[in-house]
Amino acid sequence: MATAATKSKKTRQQGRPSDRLTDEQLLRFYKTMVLGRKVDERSWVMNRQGRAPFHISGIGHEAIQVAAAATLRPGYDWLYPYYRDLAFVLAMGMTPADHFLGLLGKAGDPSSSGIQMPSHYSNAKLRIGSISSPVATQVPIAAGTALASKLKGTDEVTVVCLGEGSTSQGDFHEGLNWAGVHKLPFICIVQNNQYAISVPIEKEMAVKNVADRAIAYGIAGVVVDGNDVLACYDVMYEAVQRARNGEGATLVEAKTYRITPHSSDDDDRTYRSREEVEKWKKRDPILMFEKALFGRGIINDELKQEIENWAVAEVDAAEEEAVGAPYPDVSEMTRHLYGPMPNWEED
Amino acid sequence: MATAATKSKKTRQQGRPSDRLTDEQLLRFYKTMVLGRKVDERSWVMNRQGRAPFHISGIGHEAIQVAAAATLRPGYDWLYPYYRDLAFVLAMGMTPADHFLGLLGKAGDPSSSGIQMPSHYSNAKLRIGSISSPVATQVPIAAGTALASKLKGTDEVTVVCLGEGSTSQGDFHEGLNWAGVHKLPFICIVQNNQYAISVPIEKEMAVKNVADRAIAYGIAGVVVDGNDVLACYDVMYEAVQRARNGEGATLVEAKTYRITPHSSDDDDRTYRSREEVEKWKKRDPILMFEKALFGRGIINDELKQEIENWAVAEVDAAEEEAVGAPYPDVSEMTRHLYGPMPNWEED
Amino acid sequence: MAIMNNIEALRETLRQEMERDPRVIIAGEDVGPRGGVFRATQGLYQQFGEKRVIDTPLAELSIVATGIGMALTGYFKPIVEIQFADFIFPAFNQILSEAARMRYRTRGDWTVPIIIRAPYGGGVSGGLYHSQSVEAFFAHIPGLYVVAPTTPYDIKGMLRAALQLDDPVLFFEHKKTYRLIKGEVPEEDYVVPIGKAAMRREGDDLTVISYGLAMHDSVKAADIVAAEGISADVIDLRTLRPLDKETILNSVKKTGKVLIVHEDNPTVSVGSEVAAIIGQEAFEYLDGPITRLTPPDVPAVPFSHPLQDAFMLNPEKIAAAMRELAAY
Amino acid sequence: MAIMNNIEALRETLRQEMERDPRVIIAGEDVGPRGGVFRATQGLYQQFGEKRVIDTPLAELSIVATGIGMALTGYFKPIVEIQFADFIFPAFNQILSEAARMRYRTRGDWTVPIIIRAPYGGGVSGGLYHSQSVEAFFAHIPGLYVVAPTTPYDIKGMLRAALQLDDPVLFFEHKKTYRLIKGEVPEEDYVVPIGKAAMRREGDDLTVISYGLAMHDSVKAADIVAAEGISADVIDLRTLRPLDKETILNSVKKTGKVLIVHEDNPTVSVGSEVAAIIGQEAFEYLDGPITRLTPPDVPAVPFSHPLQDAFMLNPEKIAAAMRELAAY
Ligand SMILES: Cc1ncc(C[n+]2csc(CCOP(=O)(O)OP(=O)(O)O)c2C)c(N)n1
Ligand SMILES: Cc1ncc(C[n+]2csc(CCOP(=O)(O)OP(=O)(O)O)c2C)c(N)n1
Ligand SMILES: [Mg+2]
Ligand SMILES: [Mg+2]
Repeated sequence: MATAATKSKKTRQQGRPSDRLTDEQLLRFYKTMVLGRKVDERSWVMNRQGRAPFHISGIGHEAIQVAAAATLRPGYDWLYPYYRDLAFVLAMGMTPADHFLGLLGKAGDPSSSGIQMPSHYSNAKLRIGSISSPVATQVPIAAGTALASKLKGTDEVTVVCLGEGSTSQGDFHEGLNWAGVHKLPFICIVQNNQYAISVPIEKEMAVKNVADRAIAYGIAGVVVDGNDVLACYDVMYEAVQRARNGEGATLVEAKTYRITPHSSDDDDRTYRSREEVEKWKKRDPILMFEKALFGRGIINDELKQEIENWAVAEVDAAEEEAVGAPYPDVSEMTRHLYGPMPNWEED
Repeated sequence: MATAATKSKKTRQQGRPSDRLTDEQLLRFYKTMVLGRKVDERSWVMNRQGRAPFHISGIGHEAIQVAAAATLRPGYDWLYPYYRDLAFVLAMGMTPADHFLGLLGKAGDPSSSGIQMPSHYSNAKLRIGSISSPVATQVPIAAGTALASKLKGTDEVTVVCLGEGSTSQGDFHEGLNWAGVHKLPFICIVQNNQYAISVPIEKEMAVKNVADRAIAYGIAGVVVDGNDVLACYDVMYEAVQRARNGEGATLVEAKTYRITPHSSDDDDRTYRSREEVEKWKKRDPILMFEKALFGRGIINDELKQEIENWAVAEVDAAEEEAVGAPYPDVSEMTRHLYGPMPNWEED
Repeated sequence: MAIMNNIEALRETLRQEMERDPRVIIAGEDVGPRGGVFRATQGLYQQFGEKRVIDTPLAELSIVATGIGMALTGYFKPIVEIQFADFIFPAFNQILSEAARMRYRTRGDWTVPIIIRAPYGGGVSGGLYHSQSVEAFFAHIPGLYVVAPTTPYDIKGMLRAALQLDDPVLFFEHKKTYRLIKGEVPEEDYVVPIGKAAMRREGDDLTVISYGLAMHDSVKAADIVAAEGISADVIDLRTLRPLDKETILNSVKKTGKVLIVHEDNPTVSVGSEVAAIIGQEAFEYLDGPITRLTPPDVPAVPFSHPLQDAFMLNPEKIAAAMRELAAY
Repeated sequence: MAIMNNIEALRETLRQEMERDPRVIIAGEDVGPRGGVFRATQGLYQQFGEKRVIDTPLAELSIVATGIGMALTGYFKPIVEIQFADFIFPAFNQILSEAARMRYRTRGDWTVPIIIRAPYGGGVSGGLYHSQSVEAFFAHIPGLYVVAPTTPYDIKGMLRAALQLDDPVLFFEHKKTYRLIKGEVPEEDYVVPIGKAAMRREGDDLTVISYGLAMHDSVKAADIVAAEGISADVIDLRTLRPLDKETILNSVKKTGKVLIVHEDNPTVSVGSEVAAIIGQEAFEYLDGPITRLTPPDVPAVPFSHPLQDAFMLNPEKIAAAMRELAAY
């Protein structure tokens, strides 16, 4: 028995999907992660300067997000992201300017034209579902979308993200139950950063792995190092294959850490030690991936600098665009409540 | 490994808690089951005669209910029953008249004086929580009660019941999660009768055993033949011990079958075969227990008849009492909305 | 033209619309082989199969949420059934925070064309949790349509209208009227516009504004007092959000007196809103207090028969209130 | 007598009541070491320990439900915190179907003495889901008390009053007032009775009825128009269920004109109910339309600053409405 397990693991490792990624693909991952990070860092700066009232950060979460995006077909598969998925939505086709326009509540914000808080991404053309603030509501909605894809006979896959704390909500349970009952082309990615704001995971649940919850729904459950982009890619690749082939749903738990406070309104020093944060900074997914890329000779100091410069230039331009963009007209407030009424004849 | 498992099973079987039950105790189990059955059957008759507008039945569910009750301390431990728990509440101290008074909406109904539908049992003195109709709401409420017992430092145990279909509700998930996080003295009994009204279990969930859901909460999960009263006793005995000793919560799945239609408003011929029902009638928990008692020489035909006569006499008297009892006064409708206001001084 | 009761009109309209539009699908508890606990979907599973008539897990939150998720794709127009309106509350957050807000928060980029059907109302020995009127909660929510048709004609016409909208519609059906109310239903297609009230009786002395079962009782009450020389407009609101202010105000301006009648408890209700509109916009035309008649302000209908009878409105109670107001 | 802002008054009252009564316990998201996202419970975990200040899983349904289960035992008086009122809806079914109904359905055999605290309201760049006014939903529900104190004095007095009740209390705190509104808070014990409104200004020309942040703006508006010779009663409802009909009707009977002002969207709101009560019970005293002033009937406050500013009420908007009504 032990032998079989080892063997299958070995086979998997030898033939890891990430082994088939080209250098260009790997570089693209890296660039997207760096871009996400720079957009995120700039948002913090704008907040601290009093130019943006609120920011919620994805720093530290980039590996699972960028890896997952790479296994999907943007505009074909459906993504229900959550508020930390900046790098995810960038990888799916949204832009830094899209983010900054939202950050500043500008009319051009494609997610909601400034109606919603920042980082509440949405884009129908890209099939990126609209994020609302109440957590976990997106899980059963995503199950419904996956069911529609299946009933329609397509091979679309639906991916939904949330934090580990949010798995305590009934919505999570109900959504995953549907995914199991209907064997849906559905992947639920739990970005387990070990805290729900200040509440540590031991106060949220009594299981070691969130992925163990998959058993309750008869679906596959996988734990992955959420800071290891290639491991994330492998796990997501298999989950997508499973979904695409009609073999059912997967709960992917990406173990990671929120390197920043919960949001710009939070002060995390009240509930966790600086040592803990510093320890995790050493496992920063970008640093880890950089090391691997250096090791494989895919980047060097020069290229790294070039990429940084490129990212900063992108961010500068996007910020400038957003800052210069107009606010929505106040008449917008009462628009888009209902669609136009059909021109019914009186009866 | 296999050896260890077998051994422990054997040990358990040799020293089964139910082995220590006296003949009188076993007879009491039997009598309560028969009484519950007779009250239930009479309720059907009263409904079919047009004397009771609604009845929802526990027929077939008596074994787990009576066994569970026997492991609890009435009036000390807390019970949150559900609408099929007629035999359970009888075993905890409610009476056939209590049931019939509710069935007819009479003022003397201790559960709600005719405010609620029948079988929505409640009795604060007996620590039987009030049943409402929306399913599964009682699960997290029961977790709260168990938490109170624990925080207070008592060794009270809280038991909550629901059907397997109701485990699809978010309330179930959230309640069990609390039970896990706080290692509560809490037992959730799922009476799995394989249908939620007409919906078969395959359309409700993709797991073979509801008890598998325990894994998602870090609590114990046990499957038991819900029609075998002694097996139910053993499982409940252990779960109560675990709870009482501070070792945490248990999810008990009692596999059974609803021999009747869902309620007096249902017609189960539209969704399941008569053969299936007949098959399960052969596994009627009362028949099965009777056989065991005959086998052990604890009852004979004479005693059986005596018990039946006793039960029928009880039911006759209770029905008569309920039929003769007054309806609530219409002034009751606007009472008991709020408690009395303290006599505050004006500020 | 066939004579049908409300449940037949509902079922036949569902069938016709499913035949017409393959995007229409039904989901809910027991809607499949069982055909729904009120038989609203009887025969549809057999006709359209399990991919279009879906028996769901017992979980209203996800019945609505998966409906939202299906609607978002544009592939389907889900009609989801909440078995009793009393059980819609687990889904409240999904309806309010997701369905009702999607268009507004995405500026129309995403829309949620879903119909949520729910049998409501008392008089059926349903007790506290199988009798509630729940419309007030939803009528408060921008982004929702809330309708409550209670004639077979309106049920067909408003269900067809709802299917033509691109926004979520709460479709409340008074369960006591399912078999009680009968009427003619044309074979041909027609819609009853959402947002338009109906004048069920016309008169000059006062206006009765109602909906649901109480509207049918109000019509009977109007017949009773007509014999005594009191003539009344009886308005069937039919749509509870948005309210048909024009019909309401025109009638009140004509009669100068208004009696608002509904089964829901009075505090912060649809009746409160109707009263507030009239108090603000028809103030100068009023010849008497804006009067409301409802059951007492208690949670819902008690089970016990004497209490249920005392709770429910009826033509006599309404006629008495009409007489009093007319005499003011 | 100390000067405190609203959040300080709240926190100090929580502390005092926990010191007085060991049955009082607190549960909610981030209420522990973090002291709550608005710092309402700051220091309480450190003082009372993790058995009395409980950080919960992120799940409002069960935060309320476990609170109900604890209250039922009689061992504890739970004060549970919903982090933002916008997130109370997952718990809606538990509040409505369980907490609010328990006494009624068991004829007082079981009761649920629980306080559910929830910060609500806009003006804080919270966007659609961190700014909502949600009181209308709860004010409709028999069996609940709904309060919305917005002065430090009232917060202490009404929290103490709520703890003396044996029924569920929804305790809504306008988050924009947490640090904005300051006032004197006596050290000694007192209660502000639940069910009693407060007269914040007195005058003869019209009555302004309000609550929450809008009440503070109404007082300012009354000051503005006073300089122009318009004098007004300004009523702070404070308790939204049950409404203090006596104070409302007495004032309206005196002034003959009424302006109802609140931040919640207007349709089927607390303002509708106030208008309906006046239209029925003070009809003969009215000299002008029952006027309502609220933000537009949209889901909640948009995030973008110009929109938020346009959405929110302010003294100028209210003063303009007062002038218009006074001139009627
Ligand atoms: C229903 C609901 N309750 C509370 C909140 C407030 N809130 C926002 S994020 C958050 C913590 C989420 O934790 P987790 O799910 O672990 O995700 P993370 O932020 O750690 O990525 C809380 C409590 C909310 N948004 N929605
Ligand atoms: C929230 C809610 N939704 C729907 C119903 C209607 N209903 C009553 S019992 C029932 C089926 C329950 O099935 P299960 O949980 O398996 O219990 P069983 O009746 O089989 O014992 C349904 C759908 C309800 N009572 N509550
Ligand atoms: Mg987290
Ligand atoms: Mg069942």
